[in-house]
Amino acid sequence: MKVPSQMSFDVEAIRAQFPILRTLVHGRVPLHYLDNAATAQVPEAVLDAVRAHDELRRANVKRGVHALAEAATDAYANARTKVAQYVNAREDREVIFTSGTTGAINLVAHAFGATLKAGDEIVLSGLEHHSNLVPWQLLRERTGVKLRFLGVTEEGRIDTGDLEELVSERCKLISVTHVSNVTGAITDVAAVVRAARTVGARVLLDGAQRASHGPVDVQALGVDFYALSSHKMFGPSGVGALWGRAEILAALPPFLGGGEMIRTVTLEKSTWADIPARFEAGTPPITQAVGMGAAVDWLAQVDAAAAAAHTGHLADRILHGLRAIGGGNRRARVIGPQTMERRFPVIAFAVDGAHPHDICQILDSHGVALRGGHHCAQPFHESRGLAGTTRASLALYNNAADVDAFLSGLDDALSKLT
Amino acid sequence: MKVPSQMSFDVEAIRAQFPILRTLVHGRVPLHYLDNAATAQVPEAVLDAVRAHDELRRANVKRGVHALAEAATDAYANARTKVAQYVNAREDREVIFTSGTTGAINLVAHAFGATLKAGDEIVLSGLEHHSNLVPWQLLRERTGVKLRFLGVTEEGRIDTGDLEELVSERCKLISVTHVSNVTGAITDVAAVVRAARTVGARVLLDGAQRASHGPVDVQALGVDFYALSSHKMFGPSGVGALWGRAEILAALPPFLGGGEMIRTVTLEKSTWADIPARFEAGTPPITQAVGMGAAVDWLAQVDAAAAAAHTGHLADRILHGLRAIGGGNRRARVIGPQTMERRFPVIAFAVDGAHPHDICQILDSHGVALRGGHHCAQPFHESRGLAGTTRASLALYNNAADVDAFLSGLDDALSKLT
Amino acid sequence: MDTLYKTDVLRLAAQATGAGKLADATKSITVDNPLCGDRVTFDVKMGADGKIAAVGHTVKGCVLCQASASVIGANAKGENAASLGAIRESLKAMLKQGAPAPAGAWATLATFTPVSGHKSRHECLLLPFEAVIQASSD
Amino acid sequence: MDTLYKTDVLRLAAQATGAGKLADATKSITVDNPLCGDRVTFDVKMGADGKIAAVGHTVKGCVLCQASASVIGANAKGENAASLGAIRESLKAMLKQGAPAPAGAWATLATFTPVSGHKSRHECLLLPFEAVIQASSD
Ligand SMILES: Cc1ncc(COP(=O)(O)O)c(C=O)c1O
Ligand SMILES: Cc1ncc(COP(=O)(O)O)c(C=O)c1O
Repeated sequence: MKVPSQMSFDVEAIRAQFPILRTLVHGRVPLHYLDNAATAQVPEAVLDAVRAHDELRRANVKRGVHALAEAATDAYANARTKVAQYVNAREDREVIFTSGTTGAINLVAHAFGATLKAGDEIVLSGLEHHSNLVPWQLLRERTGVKLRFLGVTEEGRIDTGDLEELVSERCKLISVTHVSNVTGAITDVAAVVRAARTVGARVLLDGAQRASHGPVDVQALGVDFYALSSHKMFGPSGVGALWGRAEILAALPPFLGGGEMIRTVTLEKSTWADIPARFEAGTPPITQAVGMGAAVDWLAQVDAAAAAAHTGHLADRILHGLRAIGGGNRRARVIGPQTMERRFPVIAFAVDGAHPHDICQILDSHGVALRGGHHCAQPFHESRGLAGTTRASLALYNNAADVDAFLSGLDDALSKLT
Repeated sequence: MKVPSQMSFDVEAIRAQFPILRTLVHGRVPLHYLDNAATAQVPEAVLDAVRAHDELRRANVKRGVHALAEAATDAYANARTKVAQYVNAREDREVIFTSGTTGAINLVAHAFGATLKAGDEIVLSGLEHHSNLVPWQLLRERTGVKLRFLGVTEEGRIDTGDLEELVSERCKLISVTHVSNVTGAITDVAAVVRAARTVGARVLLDGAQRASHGPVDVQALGVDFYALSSHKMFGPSGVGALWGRAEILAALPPFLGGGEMIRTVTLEKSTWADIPARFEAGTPPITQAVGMGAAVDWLAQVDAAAAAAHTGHLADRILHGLRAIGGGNRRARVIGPQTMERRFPVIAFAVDGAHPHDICQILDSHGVALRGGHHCAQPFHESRGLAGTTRASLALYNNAADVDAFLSGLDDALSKLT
Repeated sequence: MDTLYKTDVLRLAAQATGAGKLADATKSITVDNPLCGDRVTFDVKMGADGKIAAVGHTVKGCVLCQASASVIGANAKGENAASLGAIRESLKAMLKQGAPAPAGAWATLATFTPVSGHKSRHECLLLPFEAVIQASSD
Repeated sequence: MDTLYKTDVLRLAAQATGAGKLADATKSITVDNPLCGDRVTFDVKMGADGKIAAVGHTVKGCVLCQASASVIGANAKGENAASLGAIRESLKAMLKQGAPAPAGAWATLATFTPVSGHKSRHECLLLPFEAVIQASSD
């Protein structure tokens, strides 16, 4: 990602749309929210869409012929269209609403996993979020598939140099993160897809961290499955999506059983509905999907390039600021790429002698919201000999004041702690 | 349920709290919402709680030490406490937030199901919603358990007379609905629990239809698992809960894998968190759980007995009205108990020669929202030789005008259709 | 009051043109709509010219489904799978994009114009076409 | 500015009273907090009287965890698992219900009063107690 020196991005106009950014932390200091990789905040447009749905169109979807049911069904279908367009799906039915990224990956681990057998291989990486690791470990227990792990480069990127060695004819799936929630690194997806294609394996991308940074093009990426969470892309919690190639999804058995995912049910035997219904058992998160659709609408009207330039510029200041922290055991190490080349503004760092939770706690008293710990990426942290890191992650509504508060707060923390 | 002749229940004061009840159907006729068994509407207090959470306390829960994360974690924990109190759980950790009833039952089918082996038996009934049937059929495919089915009485109740014959030493679980979403009948849970106890089987109750009618006492019921959906009890969609006895849940393996459900993760092996976290993989439906807590608060301040008397009285009028529909092939048959004894105000009926969807469509033009079809209970409908029924289901905000509109609309429909 | 249940639609359903089984059917096809439980069977007898010589239908469904089958019963003779496919597409376009009803023999389909505003009922009209098209294909 | 990081707390952490391994430990226990990755090891040497004769601790954790271990290092001698359990309960009550800190030797725990407002950090203080209690039980 290039960072132009000039920016034409009205961050204050964006901020004005997020009510929570006007709250005071501990009733005292302005909020500097730098925990966006955990959950992003919600703009008024989404809050309004959520409330309007429940006030005007609330009903269960499908099968209902009354006016509210038709309106709710339409709204739910429109939300699917919006998400489909956001990821550039070929067809709406390629989008399945789930409880989130974790729900989406578990769906694939069960439905696609059911087509695998002992000895088949799945290639992951040492940089994965637990949500893209544990479901596969559980699948291994169920079926005896073998898991193999791409390494992580010194810089904190998935080492695609390992692909040739690890991806064999036995490999049925490569499942890796699109963007790391620790190092911010963007995975070389083209290399992954190339390796998968040579052996006919499928590719799943964990898009949880990517989806908040503007539209995704699953066709251009050339992958087979893509998982995302609404709450990380300015939408409601409680919903996310799995995109999958129609022909692949259509060939998979169902995962969860319940209402609406069937064609016919008898006590002896049931048959399954077509996609996407087959994978949406029970009443879906209707209002939340509508809210996710509103979030996607909201994101679509943002100039993604300008937003990236804006957050990239702020992230650059953080990277510089961390490097400038000075001397002795007060040195801060950025765990991830040291520049904003091919990475997103998720910045984890470690300071010898200062525990991440102490840093976060002191920064909190400055109004700065950070996250400390292993960020659900324990294997990566262990591999670096770290119990945890402190992470600052930016969204397009962050501004220079947020970076200033972070840097001066960190100075205060380190003067206390080291 | 007894229906006293005098009522002291201010339904108009209740109605005033539900904004959607003021909308006009097709911009023309007042809404008479009698599709509550599909989804109930949401009071202002819940809408406000949902919005306030996202405007003031939005953050990811657990592990975060900044002020918003602590506030969100607190709010989420409080919601768990509220739901725990609503079902009279012994401990908060017995409540697991899920995507809904379907999610809850699938959780048990996987986690408890993983402890079963070929030949073990699960007893269901012929009256179940697909959500309490298909997950067990899928489990049967995975493990070879055997499913056995309690019959349904002529009146439309689960036939507990079948228990003795069907519940053997091989039975590990009886999973039945607490209240039927077709016939409204309340299951004789005491008989089910007695039968289960004699052979050491567990009991799961599908409480989707029961939970909107006031607090539940899982301890008094003596069951082991209880499933419910927020959207049917005046709360947000996208969330529900599984209650389970702590000692049983604590002994089960996890179902979904992901963030927050682990104790330690390495690439080779993971260990699991204690309950409830073990069963809540990934970012939970935080805002929705908070909304469900608000719905439970709202329900708790309603006089449940007065509300039951009120809806019972209205349901009685519907039952009488359906019986009065007159002569020839215009006869309406109530599919379920003919009086309000031991049943809830969910009333399905069939009219020879009139298709449920035609009835619903014509009633919709009168502003009356009904549901037609098999209501995700295809086996029960098939057993009665019916492709579908028309269903009117009441909530505490329904009033006499709703019943009048239903009865006169039905008259219009039948004059057109038969 | 409800424009979907105008007397025209009710009359078409009541007429049930072509209802009944065909003893000498070339092919018989039953299709289901899992969403509402509707079930339509079409028996089709093909002529030597590759065109439909006769149809018979059995409908377990709503008035819209019955009326649609009745329109097919009245007009299917002389059509084939391809021409019926085209009619079905016209009906779809009428329902979904507000296109005009087909001209000629099938103009009766205009009776269903008010259904366009009720998406959940489109399938009720299309299901009989699905059955007759399958039954007239080889 | 942040009352959690008053000089008192920082000083306790820096003092690290009782830090280090015990060569002749009766028992050594390591406990983890999976939520933040903190890890505390307590080595305990029990006297013939069934009371703690000496402790040594190794803390990989935050300042609060270090400070708590330091308080234990300074006061554990002469206690046993039961009495330490009671101290832990007093600390819990102080954090969760605003009860006063214990009197006597353990009064230093009052330093942690400001932590009560930060639920996510309670465990940081309690973890060392968990370790020393387990290490002094038989
Ligand atoms: C008896 C019963 N069980 C289960 C369900 C499924 O609930 P949900 O769709 O909220 O998961 C429903 C509602 O549709 C129901 O009525
Ligand atoms: C890279 C990555 N994958 C998966 C997840 C899981 O997302 P969710 O918790 O929304 O299911 C996250 C977020 O926590 C993430 O950052």
